[in-house]
Amino acid sequence: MPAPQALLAIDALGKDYTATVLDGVTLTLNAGEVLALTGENGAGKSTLAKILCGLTPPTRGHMRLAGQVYAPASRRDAERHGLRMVLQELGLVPTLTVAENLLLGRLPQRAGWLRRAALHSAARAQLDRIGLHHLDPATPVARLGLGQQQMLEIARNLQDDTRILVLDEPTAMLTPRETSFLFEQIAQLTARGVAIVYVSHRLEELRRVADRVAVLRDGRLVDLRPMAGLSEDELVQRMVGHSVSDLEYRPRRAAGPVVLSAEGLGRGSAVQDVSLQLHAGELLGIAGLVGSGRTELLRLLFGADRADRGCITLHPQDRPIPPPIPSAATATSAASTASAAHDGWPAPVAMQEMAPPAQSPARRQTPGVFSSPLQAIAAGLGLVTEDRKSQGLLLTQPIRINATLSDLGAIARGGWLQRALENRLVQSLVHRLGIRCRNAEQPVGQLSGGNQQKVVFARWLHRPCRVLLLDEPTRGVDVGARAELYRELDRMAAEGRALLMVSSDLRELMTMADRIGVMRAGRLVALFERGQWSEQALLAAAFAHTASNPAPVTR
Amino acid sequence: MNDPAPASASARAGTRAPAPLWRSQLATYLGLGAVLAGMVALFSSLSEYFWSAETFITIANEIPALAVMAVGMSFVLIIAGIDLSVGSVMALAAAISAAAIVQWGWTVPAAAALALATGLVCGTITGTIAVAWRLPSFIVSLGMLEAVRGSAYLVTDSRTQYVGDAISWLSAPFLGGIFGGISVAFMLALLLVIVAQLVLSHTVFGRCVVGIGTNEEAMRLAGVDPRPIRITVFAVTGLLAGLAGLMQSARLEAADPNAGAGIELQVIAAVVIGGTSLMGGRGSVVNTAFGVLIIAVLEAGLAQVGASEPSKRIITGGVIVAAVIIDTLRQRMDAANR
Amino acid sequence: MNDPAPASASARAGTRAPAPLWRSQLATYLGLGAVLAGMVALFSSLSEYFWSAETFITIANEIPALAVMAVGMSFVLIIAGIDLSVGSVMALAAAISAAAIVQWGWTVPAAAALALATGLVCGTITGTIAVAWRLPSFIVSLGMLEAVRGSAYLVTDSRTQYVGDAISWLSAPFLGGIFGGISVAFMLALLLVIVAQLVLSHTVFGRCVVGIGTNEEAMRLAGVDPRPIRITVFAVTGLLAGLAGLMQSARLEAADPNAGAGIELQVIAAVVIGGTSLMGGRGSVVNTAFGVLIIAVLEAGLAQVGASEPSKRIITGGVIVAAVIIDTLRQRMDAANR
Amino acid sequence: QDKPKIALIMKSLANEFFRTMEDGARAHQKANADAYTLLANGIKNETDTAAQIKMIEQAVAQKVNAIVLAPSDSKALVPVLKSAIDKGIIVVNIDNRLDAAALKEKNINVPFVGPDNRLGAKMAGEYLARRLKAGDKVGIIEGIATAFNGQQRSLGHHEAMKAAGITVASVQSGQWEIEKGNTVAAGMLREHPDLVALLAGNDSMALGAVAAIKAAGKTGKVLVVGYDNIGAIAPLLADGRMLASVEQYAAKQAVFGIELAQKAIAAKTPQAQLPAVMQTDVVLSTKDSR
Ligand SMILES: Nc1ncnc2c1ncn2[C@@H]1O[C@H](COP(=O)(O)OP(=O)(O)OP(=O)(O)O)[C@@H](O)[C@H]1O
Ligand SMILES: Nc1ncnc2c1ncn2[C@@H]1O[C@H](COP(=O)(O)OP(=O)(O)OP(=O)(O)O)[C@@H](O)[C@H]1O
Ligand SMILES: [Mg+2]
Ligand SMILES: [Mg+2]
Repeated sequence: MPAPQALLAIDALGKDYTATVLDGVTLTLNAGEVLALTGENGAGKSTLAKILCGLTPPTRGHMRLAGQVYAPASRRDAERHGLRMVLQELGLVPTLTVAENLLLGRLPQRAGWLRRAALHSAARAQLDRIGLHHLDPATPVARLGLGQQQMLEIARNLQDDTRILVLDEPTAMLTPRETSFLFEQIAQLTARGVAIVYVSHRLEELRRVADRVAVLRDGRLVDLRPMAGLSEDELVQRMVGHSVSDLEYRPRRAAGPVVLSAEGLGRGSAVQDVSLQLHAGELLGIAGLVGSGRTELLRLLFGADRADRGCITLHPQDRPIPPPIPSAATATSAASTASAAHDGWPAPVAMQEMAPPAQSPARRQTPGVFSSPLQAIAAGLGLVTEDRKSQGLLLTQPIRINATLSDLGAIARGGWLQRALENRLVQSLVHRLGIRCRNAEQPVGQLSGGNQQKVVFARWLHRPCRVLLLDEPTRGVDVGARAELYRELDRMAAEGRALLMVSSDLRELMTMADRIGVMRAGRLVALFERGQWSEQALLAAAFAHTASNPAPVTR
Repeated sequence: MNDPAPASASARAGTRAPAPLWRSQLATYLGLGAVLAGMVALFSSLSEYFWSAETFITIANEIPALAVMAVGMSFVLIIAGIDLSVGSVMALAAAISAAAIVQWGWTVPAAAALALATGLVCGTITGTIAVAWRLPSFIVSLGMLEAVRGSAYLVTDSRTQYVGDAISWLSAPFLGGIFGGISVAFMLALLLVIVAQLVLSHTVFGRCVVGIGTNEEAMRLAGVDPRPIRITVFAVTGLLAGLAGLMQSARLEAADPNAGAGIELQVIAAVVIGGTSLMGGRGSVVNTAFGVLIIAVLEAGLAQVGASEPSKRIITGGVIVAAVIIDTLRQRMDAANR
Repeated sequence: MNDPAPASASARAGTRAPAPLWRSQLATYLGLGAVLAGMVALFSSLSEYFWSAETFITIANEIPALAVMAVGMSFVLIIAGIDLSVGSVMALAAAISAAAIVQWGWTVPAAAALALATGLVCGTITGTIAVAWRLPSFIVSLGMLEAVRGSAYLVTDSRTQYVGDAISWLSAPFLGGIFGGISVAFMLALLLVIVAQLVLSHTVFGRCVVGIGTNEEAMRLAGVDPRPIRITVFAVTGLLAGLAGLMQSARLEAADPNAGAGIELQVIAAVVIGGTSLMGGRGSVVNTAFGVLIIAVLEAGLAQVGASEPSKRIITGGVIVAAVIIDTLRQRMDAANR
Repeated sequence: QDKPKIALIMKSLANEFFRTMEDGARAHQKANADAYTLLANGIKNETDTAAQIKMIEQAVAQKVNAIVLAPSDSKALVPVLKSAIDKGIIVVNIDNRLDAAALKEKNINVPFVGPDNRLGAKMAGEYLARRLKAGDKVGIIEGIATAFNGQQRSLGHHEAMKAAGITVASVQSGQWEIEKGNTVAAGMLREHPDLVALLAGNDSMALGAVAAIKAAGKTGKVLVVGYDNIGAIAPLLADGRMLASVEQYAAKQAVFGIELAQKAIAAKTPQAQLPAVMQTDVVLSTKDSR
């Protein structure tokens, strides 16, 4: 069992913010092992990781590194001791280049002057390690997709002097290809004797990499045992306190009429000639590699970016969408938004005609696409954004304000906000999704990552939209809460909404989707029906270089 | 499907009830209130007549123009913009209404409406240009500062226009003086502060302003078009600057085309002292009013004490910074205790 | 699984090879260059003598002070700060050096060093207060604006100090006039612009400035302490304002304690016209120099044409906004073509 | 019985002219320390009328016996003075004369103690004209166009030039500032290469003009006159880079005003019976007069 000399020994570590978020955590970490750290959202995983790497001091307890007392004063200090961390939230500087970001804090210099050649070759080497051969080190980070940014964040911390590497949900945004690059690196590191702390909600990954697993619940270490022989069910049981069955076999949902269809949608080279149809009551999944244009596609459908070409058509529907949270919404939303949705559409119309007449005729508008999210929302669409930090949340504002953002009409009368109504609505959302917080007035920025994601989701839960676009909706969400989100999605589908979900987690797609489309290099290259797919086939479609794959099957 | 386990649900969901809203609200006024009280105490000890109803009434009647502009500026800063043109707009509105009364023989209500309309138009132009080309409002309003000032010179032929007491009812005692000599303008400014605070914290519009100031892209994706809201904020600020111009000429009985030169920094200072962030997304109109009071009391006190010009400047600079430091420290203490 | 497909890889990383760096750099100057050329052409057609070496040399000799302060301000804005005190610091530095030469009989180099030191100290104070209490630099520098101006009055007893030609070598023709009458000060400013641009884009310090302006938290987490960098930026800006003060008194042979009142807005305008964002993280010193040129040519041209004060103001306002619009449109076109 | 309290409210104390005025007043108060107490105040910049009104209101709130005022605006200050007078406070106007029509409309009498700016400027202009010949071209750099004394000085300059048959080629505002004066002067010199003289509304702008002349390489070829006779121009007058300035005895103006107020308080003269005007001296200051 564990070597006599543990690399890192943690003793009775505790952390209080206003509440206690970590208490009495005692564990050891051995050289060359991968310790998985798991637990529900807000269990304290990131907090523990941050303490290890000097980002925040513990309130109680102490640590020993190779026998020496270890109390890092800063991240810098921790890095000097060889502890590095990939943060859950991206910490890149978008205005700097890839190379500069990779070597931030230790840029090669001579008397203060940057040595660009050295910088780029060092960056090149680091990028190569993690499979980003094609990325130009001089590209500004602002131009990269989130997944690539996540890869950068990892690359940045793959250093030779590392003794312990903490990875806080590194794969939340990654697809299998990137994930396998990462795992290769992990294998190399552990072979060198580096210890890895691996935080993740993807249980199948833990099985692949971890030697031991530690489970946190409510800030306490509830379990610590070897991974070998542990079944997923047992793990979930320990994390959540009860078992969650999200792996059940599900039959294909009965697809209703077409709600929305897109024809030849495209923008630049990021998205090319995408045609798809969304049916009421079913969930269409989109798989693809990082940077394959999935996010771009959703943004085009939603009018967040303007499509260069193509056309979106909305079809009428007889069955009205009921307001999802009757307790709060019935009283109010009738006046404003709900009514629009209840009336339904008169006939299949191209977006052009759907556009409110107020649109100035002078503005050039590609026929048949949404020119702004406002239009899309008015037409009954919703989007759960991928990058919650920059596009989803008002980080400094309370949960209350964030959760009600997309349907202010529902909590206002004559332009005046009804505080009581809002509080009730928010309370019900917080309960329904199990958002772990002090109270609804807590700024979202203080929540754990998974809970932030739930707030973004909550926003679309109470709005009666017909088509919900979801971009990595379960990013960083724990199994228990994931099951709750899935339950909500099921309910939405049952209500007759059309759902379009992008996810990098193939298992999730295979569980939830009725059809799965695969994108590659901006094109929708394949479309599988439930029952026709296999993990193998999906991956093959995502990776293939040639167009010899099955042509898109559009019904 | 099945119920979430009750235990885990309660553990996850909000546990503690939030402190009553009014209490946390009140607490935010403590820091600035203390600064203000300290200043009043100091000046009262330095100058024989400072602690008198007359002094306070005088101060009260001096602040409406500044207060009204600061209300508008609060919204502008919260939406992460800035408006440097308020001083010029104020002068132009005063000048145009004076010209309307004196030269063109308009009735007073018509001239007053014209002043407000002038402000509204100026603000709308600033907002529209900034929004249409997505330019920083700093530079657009700087351009407006120059152009509008030029227009004010043009309208008045660079001469102060004597208006007389046509609109002096604005600066006359409120309700014939039942509140001492407190003027109508002061009451109007007070009303505006209250209404603006309510709009900011209790309307959809206010919520959108805060949201856009915090993260415009997130608001856009949540289905709020930021453009009309931005324009409205600038338009209203222009309107309020126009009102300030009216108040000013009611008090001076004259419209000076140089009026309000450089006042934009004072207005912004008042708002920032009140804790509104220049980066947007955070602010309170009531706190802005405190900021206005601090600036006004400081100015009045220094004048009564008869401080020399250099010491006036040095003290003013010091107090501005000190006020913000004290308020910041208090806020941090407050945040730590929550 | 291991080899990334060449086709998909190139699609992902942006298909086209990026244009050579120098070309895209040069392209960013196009918009402002066009505005500048347009202005020169216009004034040349309006005024017989505008298109002459004399005019350009005069303009060149008028801009060093503004340019030097704008260089510092570029860094301040890129780091997402603002410094309103540059005008006051310039006046104080000029006043102190004048007093040193005239009243205390110091040698010229000693007095010049004193002026620079004064600027450095003022900037350091601003930066340190802002950093220590995490206050918005807007309000700290506004406080400094007042306090430093007061000190300038104190030092000069509110009187203009006659300096004479003690330091006029700064404004004398460079190398005895081999570049026509281009002054030493201009050459110094030019050198500074080049060095500052290199520092911004080619040193670790410059990259940290950009990074802190974009995402301070990320820099902190990457192990860069933003505080000394912030303070340095303000300190250097103070130093440069001190240098501007020296240049000014060399040219005017007098130190006026009221000098540079309101110049901060002009300096910021120059920087923003040059495309630097007030929100931080983006900017270029060379573009700032274009902004300075635009402002200087405009002022000189209007003075030469003999425009009336109102029309001067209106035109100035219009040109500032138009320049930024043109530059923005050009940038967007550029971004769309990439 | 307390000593009477007199408030002296000036324009910008950052302006040398008013600093001198303040010094004169303070010296006078020191010499008569048991006769009255003095409260001297100035505004931040010369055009901040609103601030000056606040100072008057503060003075009234402090129950001063008299106010001696150098108004920043000749019309806008009248209403607030009327309310001060109604409270029994003696008001004396110095430096910049209040608008007669506005005073009449408010039906008050405010004695003016001060110089005739127009006369002073005319004197400087006439002195300059003697070195020029008819048909020569000159430029005028005015102060802030809205300021009454600025307007008066410009008028004086124009009058003198017209009388001598000299052409005024350009009139621009230098905003009372050295730097703006410099820019404007430089522009005029380029546009009118045959300019032989510049008439500045104050000495700061004259200093800027001298620097512009030097920069254009025309030292000695273009004459400059200023106004106010501030200390900094003494060397320029001495070596001929400036031809003349106008001395209007800033220190004395305040003192005369204060003395008038003192007398009125002592004799309990009602405001309405105070003399309307007390003209103070304006004297040309040249190389020889120093
Ligand atoms: N700065 C802070 N101030 C107050 N509370 C905080 C702060 N940071 C974290 N918390 C709280 O501490 C708890 C633990 O958060 P932590 O980020 O460690 O959770 P986690 O286990 O990483 O969750 P997730 O899986 O969602 O990332 C949460 O309830 C969170 O709200
Ligand atoms: N603003 C931009 N400028 C240039 N290229 C961009 C921009 N935004 C995205 N791209 C590129 O467009 C392609 C599609 O990106 P997108 O974000 O849609 O992919 P994705 O499949 O959602 O991947 P990710 O997981 O990274 O979000 C990528 O190659 C990305 O680098
Ligand atoms: Mg976490
Ligand atoms: Mg994506």
